[in-house]
Amino acid sequence: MPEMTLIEAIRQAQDEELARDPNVFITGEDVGVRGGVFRATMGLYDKYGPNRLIDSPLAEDSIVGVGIGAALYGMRPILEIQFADFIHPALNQIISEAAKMCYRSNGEWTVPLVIRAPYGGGIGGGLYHSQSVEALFAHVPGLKVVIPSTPYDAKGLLKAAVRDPNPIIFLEPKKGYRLIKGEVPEGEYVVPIGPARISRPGRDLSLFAYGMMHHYALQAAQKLESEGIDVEVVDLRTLYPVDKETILNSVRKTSRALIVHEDNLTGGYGAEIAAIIADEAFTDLDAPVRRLAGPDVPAVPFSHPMQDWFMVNPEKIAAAARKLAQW
Amino acid sequence: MPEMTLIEAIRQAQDEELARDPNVFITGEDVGVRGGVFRATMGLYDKYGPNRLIDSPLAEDSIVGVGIGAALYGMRPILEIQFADFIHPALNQIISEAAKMCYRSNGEWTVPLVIRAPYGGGIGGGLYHSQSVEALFAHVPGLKVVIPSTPYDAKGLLKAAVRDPNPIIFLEPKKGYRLIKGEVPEGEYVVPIGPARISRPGRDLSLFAYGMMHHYALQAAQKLESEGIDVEVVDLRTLYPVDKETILNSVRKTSRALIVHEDNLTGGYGAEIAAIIADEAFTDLDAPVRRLAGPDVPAVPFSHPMQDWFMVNPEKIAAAARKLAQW
Amino acid sequence: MDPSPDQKLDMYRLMLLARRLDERAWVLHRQGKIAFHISGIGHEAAQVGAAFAIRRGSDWVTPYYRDLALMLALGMTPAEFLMGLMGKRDEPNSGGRQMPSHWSLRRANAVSHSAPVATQSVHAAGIGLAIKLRGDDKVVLTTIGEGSTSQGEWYEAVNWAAVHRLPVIFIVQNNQYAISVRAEKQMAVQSAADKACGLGLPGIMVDGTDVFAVHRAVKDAVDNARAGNGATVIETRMYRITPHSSDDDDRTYRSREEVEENKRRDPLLLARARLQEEGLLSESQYDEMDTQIKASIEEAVKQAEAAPYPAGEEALHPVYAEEVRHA
Amino acid sequence: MDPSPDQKLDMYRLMLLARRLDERAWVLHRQGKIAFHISGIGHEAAQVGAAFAIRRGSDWVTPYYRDLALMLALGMTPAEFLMGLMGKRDEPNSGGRQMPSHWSLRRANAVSHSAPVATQSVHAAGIGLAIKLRGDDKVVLTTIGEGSTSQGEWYEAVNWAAVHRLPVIFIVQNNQYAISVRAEKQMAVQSAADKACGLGLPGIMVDGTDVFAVHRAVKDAVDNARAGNGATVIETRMYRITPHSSDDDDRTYRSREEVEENKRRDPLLLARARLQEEGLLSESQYDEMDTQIKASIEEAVKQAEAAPYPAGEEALHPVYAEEVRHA
Ligand SMILES: Cc1ncc(C[n+]2csc(CCOP(=O)(O)OP(=O)(O)O)c2C)c(N)n1
Ligand SMILES: Cc1ncc(C[n+]2csc(CCOP(=O)(O)OP(=O)(O)O)c2C)c(N)n1
Ligand SMILES: [Mg+2]
Ligand SMILES: [Mg+2]
Repeated sequence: MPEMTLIEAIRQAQDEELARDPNVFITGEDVGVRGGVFRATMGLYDKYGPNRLIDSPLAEDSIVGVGIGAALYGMRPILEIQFADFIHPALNQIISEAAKMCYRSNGEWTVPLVIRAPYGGGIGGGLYHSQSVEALFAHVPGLKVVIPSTPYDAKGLLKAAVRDPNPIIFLEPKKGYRLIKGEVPEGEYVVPIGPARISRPGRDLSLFAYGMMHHYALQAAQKLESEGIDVEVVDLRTLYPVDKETILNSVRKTSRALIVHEDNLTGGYGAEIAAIIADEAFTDLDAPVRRLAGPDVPAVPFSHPMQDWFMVNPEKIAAAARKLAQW
Repeated sequence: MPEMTLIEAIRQAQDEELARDPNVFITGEDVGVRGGVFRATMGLYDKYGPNRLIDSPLAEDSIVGVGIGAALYGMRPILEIQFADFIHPALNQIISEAAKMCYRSNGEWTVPLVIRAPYGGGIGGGLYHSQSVEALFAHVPGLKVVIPSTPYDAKGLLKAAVRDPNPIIFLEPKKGYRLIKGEVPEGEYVVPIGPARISRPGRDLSLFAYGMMHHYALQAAQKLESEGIDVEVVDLRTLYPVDKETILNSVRKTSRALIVHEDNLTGGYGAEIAAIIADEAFTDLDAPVRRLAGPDVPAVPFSHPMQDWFMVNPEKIAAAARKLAQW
Repeated sequence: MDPSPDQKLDMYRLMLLARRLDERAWVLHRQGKIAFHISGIGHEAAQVGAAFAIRRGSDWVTPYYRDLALMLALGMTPAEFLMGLMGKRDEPNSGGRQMPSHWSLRRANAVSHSAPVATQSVHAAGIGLAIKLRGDDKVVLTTIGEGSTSQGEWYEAVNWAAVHRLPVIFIVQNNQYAISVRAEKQMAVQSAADKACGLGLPGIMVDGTDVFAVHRAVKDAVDNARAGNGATVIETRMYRITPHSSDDDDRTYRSREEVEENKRRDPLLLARARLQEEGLLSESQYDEMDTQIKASIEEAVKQAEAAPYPAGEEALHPVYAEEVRHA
Repeated sequence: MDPSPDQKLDMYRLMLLARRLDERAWVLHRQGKIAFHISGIGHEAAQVGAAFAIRRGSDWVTPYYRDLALMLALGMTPAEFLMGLMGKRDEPNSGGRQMPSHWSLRRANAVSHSAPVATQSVHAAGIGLAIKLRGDDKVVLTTIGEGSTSQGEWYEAVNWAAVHRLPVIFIVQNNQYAISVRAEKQMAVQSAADKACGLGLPGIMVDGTDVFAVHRAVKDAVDNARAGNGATVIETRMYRITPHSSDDDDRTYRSREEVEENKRRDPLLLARARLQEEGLLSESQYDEMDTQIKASIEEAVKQAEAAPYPAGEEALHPVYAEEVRHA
């Protein structure tokens, strides 16, 4: 199996879906000749032409709204938001429209579409090129929120997203675009949207993460192994709807839970996972449910010392897990 | 002390603040001659004129963005969003701009402003006139999120909000506008933004709520009293930043926690409260941390049987609290 | 091509049906049988004129809440409308989920819209894009109030249509008020049609009380769009004779004289006079038509009243689509 | 009134300073001493011409990221800019929080802006409203790229200014590209100035490579605004000579010939020729000026390099304002 980067897997998924279904098209800023500022659509304009790769005006709300209209007509749009930080102008179309269309029309109208957006910090992007936005969407019934952490999952989940009859928020950990490599089969396969994945079985503690933090979680787990702490790592992958079963089964086994994300702590996605565990696995718990997350400041600062201070990293994860394992 | 309704208290607070500070002005849709569709600014146009009560164009993003600009210049805008459901077009200005201005300028620029919006269901408003939106904001450092549940608090908190140097999201439980009555002192007082309020002390279980649900919580507590269950009710009032101390002290006393809101369960505000308790009051807990909330469907449906099915009410709260008390 | 005598009579019949149904809705409201009505009285000519300019059932429509006459012209039955007013289970717009007059009629290619104004304009642009990408022989017609053209979303929608020369007809029903706010507080141009020049497409202003003038103007725009020449903005000017909705009290912001004055340009009077002039509708033929319509409405009211409400639990679905229903 | 000979020399000196500083930034980037630069090369005339048309320090400015020359004209020092590039603690824009060229200079009434394009336009409208409400003798100037005028926020901002006749100058720096996307994919009009006619205010197009032409056009608009006649949209047309930013590779979307061709209309060449013609700047005077500027920049580089980074923990503040700093 060829090894490739996360961004290459994303490009390949889009390439294959464009080839498979003439209803699939891509729009967004600079997705055409430029091939996307992160090169997620590189080469596709030459291959599929200007009717399949459409450079949009610089207006995110209309990128999503136009995508919704096209989806209503029967197309399968993939919408690229250049940075997750710039998804906010589109929140009305996403939350008021895409998420509610099926429900409000009693199932008469549906909007199959994928909104791709690079998210996350640690890349010198400062306040507005580093944000994590998953919590905004993992509270909105009608949306599905997907965050792949490996090239294999990225390709398989993106292909599943394109074929899903619902609006999908597909967030890509951009720090991992070129950093994360892995084996990816040629051609056809999908990874189902929904199930989380136990990426490292363990008995002492459950570590829940996604995106770049999932890699850091694995690194932390490896470090703790040498200290005799056996950590189970769960890659949540689909954040919404939540895969409660996998989460609860893991905690029932380990009796300890640590949730990690780089987004701000308060009101972040981890709160929901902690709340589920505190309710439904209460009697299984041997220790408090812990969260390790970005601090409650607006976003990741630019200057390196401050960026480092903000970011969760393998050392911080290992420290939090160690403390919890010893609780 | 005169008794008045929630909406009258809100109008009085605005009246007094307009009189107190010439920098205060109000803009939004229909806030002028019409006095607001809920009458929150009734009579103020005649009293203060068109330079203090400005009918905005029908464009929420610009209502907030213009408010930010005016605040930067030194004004103290109160911005009315006609229904919380229509705040989504303004999320970019709220989340990207208002919330981050102080931080990103290292404190050089600040945006003192209040965004008022009626929220919540049970009033036959269907999907788009019933939404609860607090979870969107109670995750955004730089914002403060306030929800009053009594006329006294509404007046005192709104006056505090107008004087606060930060952007405040002030959500008003619209079902209670005329339903909720209470004593309100004439003239000057403020209720500080920050502290939650124990509205009914109890020993068996802590019930956390806000807005209309806080009233239902009190009703449920009263009902349970006759069954011998002594419920402590906490009106959270300021949702963000979270008043952890009051919450944790209450749980340390009662050992049981139930959080109630009418917004969707998953990713809702209750998750954060549950997560805080599951971490910091773990050893005090005698039972799982429970949440009672709206179901995970897009919003409150219009047709009465479906609306009733959606809404949390005193009976549902009493049932959930009873079950938890007996756990 | 001018409408045939039969078509003209058809157009008038629809206008009269819309008016009588609308009046009946107000009666139901006064009787306390429905909780909410938003009226299209005064808008009938603009809507019926536009409807007859497209290929109904083949072309697409993204309407707004005042479009009762338009929806009737697209084939919605009076009973369907009335069931919507009452929140009955089988009403076709939303199965009782949305407030009345939040239209959807799948069989007529009339797309579900929400309450947040101007979102439907962007969907129309997207449908137009899909029509163009597929090379279909269709156009899409979308309607909106003049106040709502203040939304950035409207601008973004029209801009997409102009840049990509999409087959979209943007109809602005300028009834001179957005709830209480007069058009001159929304825009500094005389007519919403003037906005087109800033976006690089034709803008046409037409008397919205003259059904045949509207028909001609929209027909030209439709022909243009179908021929591949792109979009048009059309302002149809009329007066909102009723309060904004049954929740509104328009005496707070406009005089009775002004309203009475404007009732003189009632589109139904104008059309009837024209048909009479042309010898198509005698006094007695009119009486017969009116009697028939009223009888059919009473029949429909009975039917709607007898129709079942949804069960509460039906509100649990459909949050997600199992499959896309359309191709 | 035309600028005096001294002013003309001043203008040219600032343009040259901006150019040399910008070139120096590219060198720092090639040396790996900074991670990111976004260039204003080619934009100097438009920015300096505009800056000299307002009362610098008294009037207000909401700038965008290409405005190096504008910020220098407002009094930012080269060392301050360079510290910003390096994320140093005492850089005035954000204390190292924001990426380089995300300006703020409180002492010059230049407001902090973010990355999401067009948000600053709305703030300008709000500042204009505040100026008008206070009756102050000030105007506000705001800048933006042509691609960013596709945002609905820009439209909403200009609409407020037009409806309320606010003292705002909306300058659009049309450099013909938005990253890779050419202006004709953003708008169907020839110039962003044409957009003004749809909004009911004057729109002026001026050669953005001619500093004195820009100065004249902006001066007229400023005089108008100060006289209470409201806002103006001004397009200054130029060419973006550099890649979008140091992260961009413009060879993927435009030919070297096109770029070379456009370098001929370098605003510095044009201005220097004019000054030479008018006998204000001889060859040797130019050399002396250039030498001086370069020396001062080297001095500033040393200063900036020696300046301290912020400590990581400084990133904890200031999320909330303790008090509003201004009146
Ligand atoms: C985004 C949004 N903001 C506010 C409202 C509340 N609202 C409903 S209708 C309306 C006025 C609309 O006026 P106009 O566009 O002129 O249409 P008309 O009702 O006159 O036909 C307002 C403010 C809304 N529905 N959506
Ligand atoms: C809301 C938003 N979307 C996308 C971006 C990413 N982005 C940064 S600059 C830019 C192009 C801007 O082009 P233009 O407005 O013409 O200004 P120029 O850079 O050419 O001066 C884009 C798409 C952004 N900063 N903000
Ligand atoms: Mg109107
Ligand atoms: Mg540009």
